[in-house]
Amino acid sequence: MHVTLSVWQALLIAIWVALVESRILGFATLTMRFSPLMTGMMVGFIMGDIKQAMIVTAAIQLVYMGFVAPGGALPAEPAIGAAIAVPVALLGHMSPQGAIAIAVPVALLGSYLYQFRFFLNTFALKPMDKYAREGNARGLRFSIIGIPALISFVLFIPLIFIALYFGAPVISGLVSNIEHGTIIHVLNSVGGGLAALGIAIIMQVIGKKRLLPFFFLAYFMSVAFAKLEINMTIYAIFGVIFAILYVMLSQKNASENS
Amino acid sequence: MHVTLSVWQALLIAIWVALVESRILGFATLTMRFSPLMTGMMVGFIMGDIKQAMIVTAAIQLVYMGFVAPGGALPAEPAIGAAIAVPVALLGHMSPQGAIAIAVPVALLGSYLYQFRFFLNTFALKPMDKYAREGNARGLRFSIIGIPALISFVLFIPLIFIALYFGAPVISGLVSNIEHGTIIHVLNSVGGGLAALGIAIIMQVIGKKRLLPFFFLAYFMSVAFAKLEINMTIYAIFGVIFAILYVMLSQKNASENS
Amino acid sequence: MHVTLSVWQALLIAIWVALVESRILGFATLTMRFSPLMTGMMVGFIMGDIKQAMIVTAAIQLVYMGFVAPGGALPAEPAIGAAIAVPVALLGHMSPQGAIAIAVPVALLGSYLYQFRFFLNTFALKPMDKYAREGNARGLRFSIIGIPALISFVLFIPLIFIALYFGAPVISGLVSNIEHGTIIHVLNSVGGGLAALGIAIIMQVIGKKRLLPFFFLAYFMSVAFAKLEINMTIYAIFGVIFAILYVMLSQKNASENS
Amino acid sequence: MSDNPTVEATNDEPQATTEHRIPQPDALTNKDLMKSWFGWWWANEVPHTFDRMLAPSFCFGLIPSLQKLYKDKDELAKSFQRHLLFFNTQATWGGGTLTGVTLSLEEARAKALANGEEPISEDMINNTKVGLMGPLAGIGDSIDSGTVQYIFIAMFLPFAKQGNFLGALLPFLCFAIATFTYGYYFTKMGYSLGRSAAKEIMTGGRMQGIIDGLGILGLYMMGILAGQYITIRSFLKFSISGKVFNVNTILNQILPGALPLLAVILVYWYFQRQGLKITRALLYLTGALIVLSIFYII
Amino acid sequence: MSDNPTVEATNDEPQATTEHRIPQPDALTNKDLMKSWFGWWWANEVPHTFDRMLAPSFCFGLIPSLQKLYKDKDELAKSFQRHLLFFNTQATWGGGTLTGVTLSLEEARAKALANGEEPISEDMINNTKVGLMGPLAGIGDSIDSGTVQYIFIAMFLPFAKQGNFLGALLPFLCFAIATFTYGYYFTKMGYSLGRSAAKEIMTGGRMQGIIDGLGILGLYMMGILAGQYITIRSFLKFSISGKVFNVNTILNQILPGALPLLAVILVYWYFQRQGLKITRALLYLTGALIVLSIFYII
Amino acid sequence: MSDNPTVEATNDEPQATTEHRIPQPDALTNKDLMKSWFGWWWANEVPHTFDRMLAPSFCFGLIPSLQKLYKDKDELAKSFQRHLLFFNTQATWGGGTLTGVTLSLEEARAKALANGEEPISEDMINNTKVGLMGPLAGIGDSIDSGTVQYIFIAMFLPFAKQGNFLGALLPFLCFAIATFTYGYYFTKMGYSLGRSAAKEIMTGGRMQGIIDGLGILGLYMMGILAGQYITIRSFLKFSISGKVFNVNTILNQILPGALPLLAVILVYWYFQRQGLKITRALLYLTGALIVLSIFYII
Ligand SMILES: OC[C@H]1O[C@H](O)[C@@H](O)[C@@H](O)[C@@H]1O
Ligand SMILES: OC[C@H]1O[C@H](O)[C@@H](O)[C@@H](O)[C@@H]1O
Ligand SMILES: OC[C@H]1O[C@H](O)[C@@H](O)[C@@H](O)[C@@H]1O
Repeated sequence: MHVTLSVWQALLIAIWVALVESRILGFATLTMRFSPLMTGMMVGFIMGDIKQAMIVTAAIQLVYMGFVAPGGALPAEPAIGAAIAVPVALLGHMSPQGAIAIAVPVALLGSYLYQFRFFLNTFALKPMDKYAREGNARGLRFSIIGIPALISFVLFIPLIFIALYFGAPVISGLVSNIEHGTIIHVLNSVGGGLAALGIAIIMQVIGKKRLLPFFFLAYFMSVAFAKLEINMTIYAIFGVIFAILYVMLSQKNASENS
Repeated sequence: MHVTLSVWQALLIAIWVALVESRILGFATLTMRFSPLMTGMMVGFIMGDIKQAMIVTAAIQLVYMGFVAPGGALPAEPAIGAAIAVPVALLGHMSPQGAIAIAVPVALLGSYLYQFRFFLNTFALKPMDKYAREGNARGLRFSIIGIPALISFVLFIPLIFIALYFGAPVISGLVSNIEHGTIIHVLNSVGGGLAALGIAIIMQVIGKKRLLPFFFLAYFMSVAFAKLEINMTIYAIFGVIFAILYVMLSQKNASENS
Repeated sequence: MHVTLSVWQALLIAIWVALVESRILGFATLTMRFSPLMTGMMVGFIMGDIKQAMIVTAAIQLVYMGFVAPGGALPAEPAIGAAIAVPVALLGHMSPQGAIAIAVPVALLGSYLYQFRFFLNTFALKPMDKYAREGNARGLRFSIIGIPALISFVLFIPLIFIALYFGAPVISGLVSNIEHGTIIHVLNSVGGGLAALGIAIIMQVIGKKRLLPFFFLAYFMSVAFAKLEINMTIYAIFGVIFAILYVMLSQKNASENS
Repeated sequence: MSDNPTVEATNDEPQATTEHRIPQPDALTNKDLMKSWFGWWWANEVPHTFDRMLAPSFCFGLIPSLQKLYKDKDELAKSFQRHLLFFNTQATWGGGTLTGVTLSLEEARAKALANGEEPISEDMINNTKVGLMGPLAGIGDSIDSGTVQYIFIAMFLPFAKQGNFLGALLPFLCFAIATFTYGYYFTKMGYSLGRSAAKEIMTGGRMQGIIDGLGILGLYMMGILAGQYITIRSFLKFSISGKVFNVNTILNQILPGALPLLAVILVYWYFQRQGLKITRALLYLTGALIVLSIFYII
Repeated sequence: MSDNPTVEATNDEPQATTEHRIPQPDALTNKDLMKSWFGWWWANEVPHTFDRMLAPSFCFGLIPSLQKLYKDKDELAKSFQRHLLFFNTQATWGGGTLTGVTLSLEEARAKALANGEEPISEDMINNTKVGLMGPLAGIGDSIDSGTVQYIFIAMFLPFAKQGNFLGALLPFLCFAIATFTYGYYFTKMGYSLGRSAAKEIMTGGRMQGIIDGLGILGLYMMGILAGQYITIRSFLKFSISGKVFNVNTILNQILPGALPLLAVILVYWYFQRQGLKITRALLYLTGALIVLSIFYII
Repeated sequence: MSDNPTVEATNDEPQATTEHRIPQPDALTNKDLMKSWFGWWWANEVPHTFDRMLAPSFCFGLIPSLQKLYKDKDELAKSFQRHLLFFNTQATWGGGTLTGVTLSLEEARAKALANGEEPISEDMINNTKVGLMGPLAGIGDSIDSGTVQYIFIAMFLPFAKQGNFLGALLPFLCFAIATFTYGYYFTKMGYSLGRSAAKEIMTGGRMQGIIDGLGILGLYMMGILAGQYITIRSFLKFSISGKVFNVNTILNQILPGALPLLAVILVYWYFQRQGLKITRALLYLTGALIVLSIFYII
């Protein structure tokens, strides 16, 4: 695998990743970030082989169906996975399965990069408090959008560029090192467990300890009825019904006529 | 299939159908109307081959297991289906499957005939208001039972007689025309969808919008648990329990000791 | 099968059974009584073939997984079954399946013996009322522990000894008589139905007719969801949730914030 | 054809009634209850109309009993009229029970009128009937038509398969006898319940709870029936650059059971807006189903 | 044999007690709680009788603690007597908790008596015990006997299959140690809960809610157990002109699980009518089961 | 880094504000709502931080509208500051709705201030926001990210498999357009609901019921998500005299789903004890997961 990307190709892909991971394109970036598809398409476009890129990406997508990120904790960054794995696969004429083997660990590593962006934001956004105190809308706007966008670009572009330009052999090595054995097991476990954090955050933010029985009800419904593969929307409808009935019954006017 | 029924045979069957569809034999006619069995038996008796008639009818019955008619809307009239299909099958030495192919479309058409009876009743029963105003019990009785019975006889006897006496070839033609293709698809769709009307009528008549969550609860229980094939009686028992709990909780004396 | 146990072996096993069935070793005897395992081990120890005894007992255990005795009504006494069946099996070099065939009817008979112990206790414990009236702790203690223990020993030791010492042929005869046919069917039916007694006792003791809907809810949940094989702990958790929600809603302060 | 039957009773309790002497009513006996139950049972769906539904047969059943209660021609005529207003329920659970309940209320009214006391109002009688008819229809349809009937048929179907006429006769007889018997039992039960209900009504007791409970059960049973009997699925397919999309599959991914539910909701919502215009709803619904299915949308 | 144990306590709080000086009780220590828990644990089902069930062993456990609380012979005797009245519950969840709760109430009563204050009545102590024993029995039986025990057995059964005696010893030891330990924990918890419960009882607080909640859970668990452990099915078959009818199949079409439920309801209904006559119910039920099964009806 | 963001608002309603004349606010138009919705939509997760979460982007969206409401520099600054306090919710269901609700409350406040009336307090605005953000996050995450997104992806995935770029573009476009559209709809709905909510809040009406209901739904959806997305299982095995025990199998016998639940409960319990210290929880949880999985305990 000695074929590599051109500087421009690597740079363009790196910029794309920065656009997605900085979330600068608005809420619509959510699905760009949660799904490898758009990134795969861009890579195909940049490398001139959309067809093969899409086929590889579709295989990667299957691994990431159904991820959610309550409270911010997405257990992997599929877009980053695709940004690295699809070029490597195209250059090395790898099978979609081989591409998955690269995308999964890279996406896991990527999720720690995203967390690091959070971390940097936490410090760098402090100026906004000053502008707010002064009623300075212009400054406020800049510190809310400008600063974190800059951080993301500085963080993602060089890293992704290096990974892509010098990277194919390095990545292949890295990947084959961790593919089996403990590292991948650890990464998987961390990914599978971190969802607990986001869920607990929302529970804490909802803040009504009194209503926790409904959390447990839902949890054990989903465990007990697992074999029935009940659709999420139906579960949500049951939730709405329970909420309505509870509120009706807990208010005095419950027995009023309507 | 040039063998036909005698005048008397056709007439007797037509009268039987009118008795059933006029509902003049009381609530017991419900099952005569919902199920082809009694009609099949009568046809067998009139045509002198009970055994074969029963075998054919049993096959037809399987198509109509579990029909209900909340608010009056039965999606097919199995009795009418059997009244036509069983004679045709007996005369033509058809298989039970062939008989079903005739019974199903005829029963669908029959349901529009039954609706038409409704329609005529709606106008023809007006005199009862006059008798009621006068406190005239005799006139009231006549207009409630006599008029609609007459209407049914005038409606069903000639139609069924003609269909049977002149009909075997006609019906066969008709049936083979609609058996495949759009007409039967349309009739099936209408039949499958009309149940919504009766259910909505009862919901409207119950009239407590406040309690609608229980409708949705039941609906999605029956969807989510479809694979478990839960018995209707068990569903009903759950309904009773929910109703009792709701009423207990919505009344102030809920926490009283008993 | 003319080989028999020695006097000492038979006596030791009989004493063990009396210890277990008198419950004199505290609440821990519950599992000794509900499960044949400890008895099987003791028999193996006494007869010098622990290995084979354990293998036979493990097979017997499978018959008795999941028995409970609400209100005292255990439908069979596995310990008694094992005390007789394991020696017979060891002496006769029977297969585990053969041992089960002996254990099951013996255990059924044993459950009537246990009931008889109850019966005797009911009369024999009367003195305790006198001691209580006198505030005599010593006498009270003796009549509560000493009398029933004595009764159990007098009841179980001779019976089990005789059964074991003279019994192998007798028991084999007895068992092959009842193994098939009506007697075993009757014993099974009684065993399967007596659980109703204990459950009804607890229901009566709980005494809140008003809350019976929850009994029916649970009963029909367990019937309707039988195919899902839902774990008992999960059922219990649902019960806790229902109880909490009911109490929250039935108390006026339900809509308070927390 | 009047397509919009009003359910409200005439509310004018004429003060005149207490002035001219109204004769004492005869007490209702078990025989009267049987007569009324049989009348309703017999006429049941014979006079089915779109605007009154089963009111005529309900009235038909009551006639002999009302004649014993209201010797006064005016009151008799009024009682006939009020029981010709829109009424629909299932035959045994609904009609049996309500025949009993109604007669007990009518009896209380008749006695009060004769004694010059404050009678149970026509409104009260109507509200009770109307409040209970829906829930009991829901319950009765699922049990009688939906369960009892098909259990008997299933039990004896093997006879029919062997060509034995018992396979037709036995389910018919069992169903006829069973429903007639417990229908009459419901009538008597309704009658004695009605007596206490009458008091409850006066004192504003737990009547509301009972109606609520029955309403829940009725709506709940409608939900179960809707889930099991309405069969609407989409046959629509479309393709984007060569790929075929099956709308029904997509709908099932979003919300299984969406189409049947939609149908019920639309009709229900129509009734909420326009009142209980059954004929029109029937026509519109049939029309919509035909058009949609002609184009294989459903 | 007295077949009808009355649960009611003697309600006569003698006024005399406050006149002759009653000595101060010793305070109960953790050691006393352990002694009482161990006493109950040990005697547990040894003195099982039909009319008192487990009351004797409950009393047995309390003896040393009651001796510390009631130095007055009369009060001691009365306390013995009241704890010999009908009592039945499961050993750890029920007996542990209630040993603790009862001792805290008795201690409060003993102190009040010594100080000449209004004591917690015997009735109150009894009602608390009787209110909680049923629910906790339901919960405890399903968890201890029904779950914990069989989990340990299932875990180690492979040993037994290989002929290793650990397959018998380990489940026994694990169960013995686990239940003894958490039973003692429940005792201590019950004791400290009882102290606040005593106050709640006096002020009429949330005690009712707790008893209700436990009652729901107990009844609910009985429902689950009934559904999973009662195995009654019909073996009845009959044939009409050659066709064989299997009653059990028909019953399952009407209502799956009908027979086991019927059995529970009949016994429960018997108790409702006749009081908690366990022996008779046992005899009748066994008799009925024998007769029905001899004829292969079940 | 401040790890403990306080959610409480500054409660000091300065009396001075009513003294110096405060200019009348401009009325908010649909265009303003669109601007604020777009602002929030655009900035959404760009300035995500651990201590404020999405507060900066929420504030960002409000800026133009707040400028129209508060011509007074002081009030404007205060309004900026209060909307930079900890805030986290899902973009459309939560953020859309709350943008609308908040603007309607701010408008009411601005008007009252200008008219010298008693204004809606800062606390009230904050409590409403904080009370609703959690439940709506739970609902929105399950619907938007968890359902809508993957339905579009599943629908068009076959394209991608065939190498057609529409398989990427179409799900992106559909999702972007759909969520933008209904998010704006929620904004408008929230704005008009907020107007009545403002009155409800003043009169202490059903607001509590709504928040309770949303809280139930939010917690319930979290339960469903926890059951479906957290995948922790034990890989621990141990053997006693040759027999291998698989801990995960044993755990599943005791309580299926115990481990994922345990993880949530531990983190939740940490927040209950220590406050919402997300970074620390993240570090501890990751650390624990790494250590446990290195030793193949999980
Ligand atoms: O859970 C609410 C919210 O939390 C974080 O802010 C992000 O993960 C969002 O994507 C999510 O909607
Ligand atoms: O649904 C109540 C009632 O509605 C109509 O009157 C008929 O369909 C009856 O068979 C049915 O019982
Ligand atoms: O059901 C409560 C209790 O009842 C009886 O006393 C015995 O069967 C115990 O084992 C059981 O725990």
